[in-house]
Amino acid sequence: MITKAQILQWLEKVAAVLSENRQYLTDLDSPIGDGDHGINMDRGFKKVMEKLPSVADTDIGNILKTTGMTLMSSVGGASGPLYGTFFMRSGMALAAKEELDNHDLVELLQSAVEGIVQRGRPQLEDKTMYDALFPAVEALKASVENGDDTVEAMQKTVDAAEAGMKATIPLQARKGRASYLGERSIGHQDPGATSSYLILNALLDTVKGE
Amino acid sequence: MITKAQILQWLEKVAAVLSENRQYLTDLDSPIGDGDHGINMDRGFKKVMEKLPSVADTDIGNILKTTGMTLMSSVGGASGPLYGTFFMRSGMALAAKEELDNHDLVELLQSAVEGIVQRGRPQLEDKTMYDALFPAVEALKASVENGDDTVEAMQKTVDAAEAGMKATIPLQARKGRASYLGERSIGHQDPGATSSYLILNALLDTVKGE
Amino acid sequence: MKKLINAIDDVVNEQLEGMAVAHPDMVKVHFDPNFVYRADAPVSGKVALVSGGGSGHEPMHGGFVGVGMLHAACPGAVFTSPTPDQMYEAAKTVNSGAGVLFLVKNYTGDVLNFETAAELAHDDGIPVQSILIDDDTAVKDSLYTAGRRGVGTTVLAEKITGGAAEAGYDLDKCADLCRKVNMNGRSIGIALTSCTVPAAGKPTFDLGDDEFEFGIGIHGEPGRERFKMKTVDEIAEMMTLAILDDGAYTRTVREWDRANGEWVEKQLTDQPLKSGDQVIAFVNSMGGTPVSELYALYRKMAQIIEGRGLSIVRNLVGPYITSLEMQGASITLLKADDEILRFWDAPVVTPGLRWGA
Amino acid sequence: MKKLINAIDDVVNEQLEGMAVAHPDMVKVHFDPNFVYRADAPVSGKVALVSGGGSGHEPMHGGFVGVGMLHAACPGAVFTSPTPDQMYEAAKTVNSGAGVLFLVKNYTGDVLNFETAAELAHDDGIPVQSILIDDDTAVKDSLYTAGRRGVGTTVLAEKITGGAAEAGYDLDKCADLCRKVNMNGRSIGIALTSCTVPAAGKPTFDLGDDEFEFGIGIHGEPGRERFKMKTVDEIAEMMTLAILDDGAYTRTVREWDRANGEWVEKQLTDQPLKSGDQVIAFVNSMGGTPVSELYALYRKMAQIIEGRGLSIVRNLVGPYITSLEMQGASITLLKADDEILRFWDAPVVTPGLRWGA
Ligand SMILES: Nc1ncnc2c1ncn2[C@@H]1O[C@H](COP(=O)(O)OP(=O)(O)O)[C@@H](O)[C@H]1O
Ligand SMILES: Nc1ncnc2c1ncn2[C@@H]1O[C@H](COP(=O)(O)OP(=O)(O)O)[C@@H](O)[C@H]1O
Ligand SMILES: [Mg+2]
Ligand SMILES: [Mg+2]
Ligand SMILES: [Mg+2]
Ligand SMILES: [Mg+2]
Repeated sequence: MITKAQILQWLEKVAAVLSENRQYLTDLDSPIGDGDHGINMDRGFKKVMEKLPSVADTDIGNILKTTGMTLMSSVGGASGPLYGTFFMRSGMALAAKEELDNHDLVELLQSAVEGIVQRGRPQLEDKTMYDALFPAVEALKASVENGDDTVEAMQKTVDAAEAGMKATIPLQARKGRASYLGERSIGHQDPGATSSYLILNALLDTVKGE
Repeated sequence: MITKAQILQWLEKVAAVLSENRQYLTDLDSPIGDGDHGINMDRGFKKVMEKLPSVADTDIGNILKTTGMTLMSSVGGASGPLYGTFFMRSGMALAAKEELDNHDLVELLQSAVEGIVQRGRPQLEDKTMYDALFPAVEALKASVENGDDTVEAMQKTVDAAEAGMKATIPLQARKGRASYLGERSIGHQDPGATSSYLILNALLDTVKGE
Repeated sequence: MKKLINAIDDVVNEQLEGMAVAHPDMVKVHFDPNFVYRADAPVSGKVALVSGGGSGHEPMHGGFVGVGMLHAACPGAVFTSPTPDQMYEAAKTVNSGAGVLFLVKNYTGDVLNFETAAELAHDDGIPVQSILIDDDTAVKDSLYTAGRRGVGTTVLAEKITGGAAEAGYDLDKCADLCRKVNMNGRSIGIALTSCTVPAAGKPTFDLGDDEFEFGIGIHGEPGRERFKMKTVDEIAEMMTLAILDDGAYTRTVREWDRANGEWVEKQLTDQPLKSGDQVIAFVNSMGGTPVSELYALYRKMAQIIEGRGLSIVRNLVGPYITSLEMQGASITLLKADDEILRFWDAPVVTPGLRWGA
Repeated sequence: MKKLINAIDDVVNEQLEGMAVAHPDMVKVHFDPNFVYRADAPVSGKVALVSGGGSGHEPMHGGFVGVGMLHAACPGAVFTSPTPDQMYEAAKTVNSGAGVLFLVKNYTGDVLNFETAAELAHDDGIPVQSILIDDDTAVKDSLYTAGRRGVGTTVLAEKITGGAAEAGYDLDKCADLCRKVNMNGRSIGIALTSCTVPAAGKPTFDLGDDEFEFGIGIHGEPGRERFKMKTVDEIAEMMTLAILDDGAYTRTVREWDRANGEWVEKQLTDQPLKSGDQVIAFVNSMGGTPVSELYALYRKMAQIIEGRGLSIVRNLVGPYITSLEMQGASITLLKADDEILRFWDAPVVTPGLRWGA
């Protein structure tokens, strides 16, 4: 079970983690992008933190949807609409929910990632956030079907995301700014895949009660 | 007596002297001007050298007038019309002459300098070429009235010009680009006064047969 | 970094304020969300043209808002794409009922944000279409990249499509014309210096005193290749041939299906320029290169083009799509037909481009 | 030095060639002596406006040749005044019989060469007059200097007087209007960077990364004073107040007496700007500063001007009178009356300035 309070904690953790990693994400974006991913994400989640109080006592669906709409209008760049869609879609999928069981959790992540696919049309190994998110969803589904509890399920999800993130290093980018660098994009970890990992890891910490 | 051949020699000497002193005049123009006086004068007299052969066997008046017109259309800047007028006026004053006696010589320099006054309206101590040329004319007139021969007369003329040139050093410029520097123009020798001295000195060398 | 700016966070807003007070007869500026729009918007019966992108390319896009060109422009932060709420609010403001055409430069960020805005506008019952500009021949393939970037052709497409909208073209005809202009336009850019994004405070790349970058975009990204400095004649030849010798280019773009409210993919292929073609030649400064140098570039470019049997029937020379204060230039050649020329020649009254009225 | 040029000796001629091929509908270029002239010159019955000066200020002057502005422009070498034969030949080419007005920026070299040309034209039976532009408030007195330099007001005077000539003003009325515009116009300039004259190969002055020059001319000459870098608001205030607080200015100029064929001296005094005045505000880039930064400057300048009770009734923002690639800006404020506004608003069709047609 994931409570609404935990969802709010998660989003606060994400905001904290992204501002801690603002420089790190920006540095990852510099050699293969335009060096603003950390700035974009930090700006977006700071806005989310301003917005949340006003919707804190509505349902989980609305909280996530509001998060998505806020990111959408404050992040900009490629990641803005992508993460905006991520949270808006998960919110729509969980309309009126006050708490989430493991199948709701699958719903959350699956519809979120489907949204990213529709928006950005990434394919596996394009060297994008999708390379971290796709294996994460698969792992979550398997784990839940397997009857694991929430912490176990999220642990496997995050492990898969982290592996996917690291796997972007040897890839040549075929989407986003990095793709213009051709072979010069090889050898760098994708910033978006990294922020995706951090976001999921923050949820793991939350359910672990850390 | 100054022969037409000597007038031609003079102009050739001037061309030679100005190209030797191209950098020197430009360096003088840098701190208090725009660092192009040597370039301007050298460019102008090179053109004169190209033009002269075509008029070499016309009269002295026409040779000087042609020199002036050539400088006028090739030097540019402030000194172009000034030296252009210098030679055009002297040429007009000596129309049809095949040789010059000392009174013709006074005519030459006096009308040349009158031309410069009309064109540039310099006053004494404005820190311009006029500060070298005015005392030179006065010295020439006195010496000729005094019955000196051409070499003596030109020697006194050049001495006066040199003194006038040196006297520009402590002056604050009130004409030309240098004037915008106000007091910062003090302590520098005026490039135009310097080129005027060089031009007269070349005539002295000529009459001395050097 | 030395610039005529105040606090870094205020740069874009203050520049927009300045433009608003300088040209109240032509444009108005809406803040939060930010967009520049025609002082007389909405223009009844006319399709509204909306573009936008990161700031730092001035006069594009805000400077092209006015009669005969854009109805609204949405500026993001410097070199960062704007957000969907900007385009959505702009669309609502300028839509007269005849619909809104989004003119989008092909950068992932711009594309995704404009697509989201198009969906929001559609849900609001606004007839909307979106056309992509992807004309940068410095990007070779579209299969393994995000595709050719949108550069110089954007300015020409905004002018020509804007003229058609003014003339009463409906939404689909505006979209068709805009698509044609993009298919007919090809560009290449070079940089003699980098540029400094205010928020970064230092140049986005380093370039030696004796080097230049060939095949740059418009965001201070390094180019395709770096060379020792050459004469303008040599550079003009490299640039002009990069366009003239560029082959057919195929890519898949997404356009909006209003009937079914979904994106449909279209495969588009445009053909190389060839002898006999009439072109509009656009020689652009990246911001810091004075127009005098552009004329030296134009001189040699024109010789090469005419030598290849093409003819320049119109031209534009100056700083129109820039990268802040970068020194450099770009060349865009647009194959022109009667329809394109008719709307190129049509009156335009904007802060950045004006003729015919 | 990195520029889009070939051999240094060819820079000006090749740029002129480029402009000629780019704008054959507007201008023609004559070489040796060099001058740019209206494609349709001479324009029968109309007074011909001729200006000129050193190159490096593009689009001024050659870019302002065309309908409603200059009839001819005589470019010298970079930052070096042109020679009398250029103005003389240009005058002969564009004179329709209605006479020729020389518009001369106040630099000794320009003045002396134009004066000589005026005499040559007069001897040829061409009705000629010559008006001096001396509007640079950075130069304080005229008694101990060559007087205020001609800067930004030149562009406005060429536009306004050109409009009057197009409208059929005779030579004396054109001269009177041009003189009035000069008397009503005041300017101040700043530099963030120096500029490099091709022949020199290195910047004409050195400026620290944290400094700017205040009170510069347009030839890369150092300014009146050097300051640590400030915000655009502070710089806008320094510049605007330098103009608004500038007192009455008296100087003696020479104009041509056609009846007696001689120069006559005139003492002219112009009055400070004051509350209630209507002004044309011209915010100019020195070449390397992008228009986006000019709008930030415009924003604060406008606040100060309105705060002083003056009103901006027209404006011009962009790179129009430049110093090669120098980063910096100038502000010109021109007190406007109905006559001035009428000809400011009149159509102009030149490579560098265009509206109304
Ligand atoms: N088409 C796409 N689909 C999915 N993710 C993408 C796509 N394009 C880019 N991304 C992700 O966006 C990240 C870059 O985000 P960001 O730097 O904020 O935007 P921008 O590239 O516009 O500056 C990349 O690291 C990549 O993970
Ligand atoms: N009004 C004037 N009358 C006489 N001589 C002048 C005047 N103005 C400038 N000069 C002379 O011209 C010289 C500068 O010539 P030059 O450097 O060739 O022209 P510019 O100043 O246009 O670059 C000065 O050193 C001075 O002697
Ligand atoms: Mg980025
Ligand atoms: Mg000089
Ligand atoms: Mg000079
Ligand atoms: Mg970005």
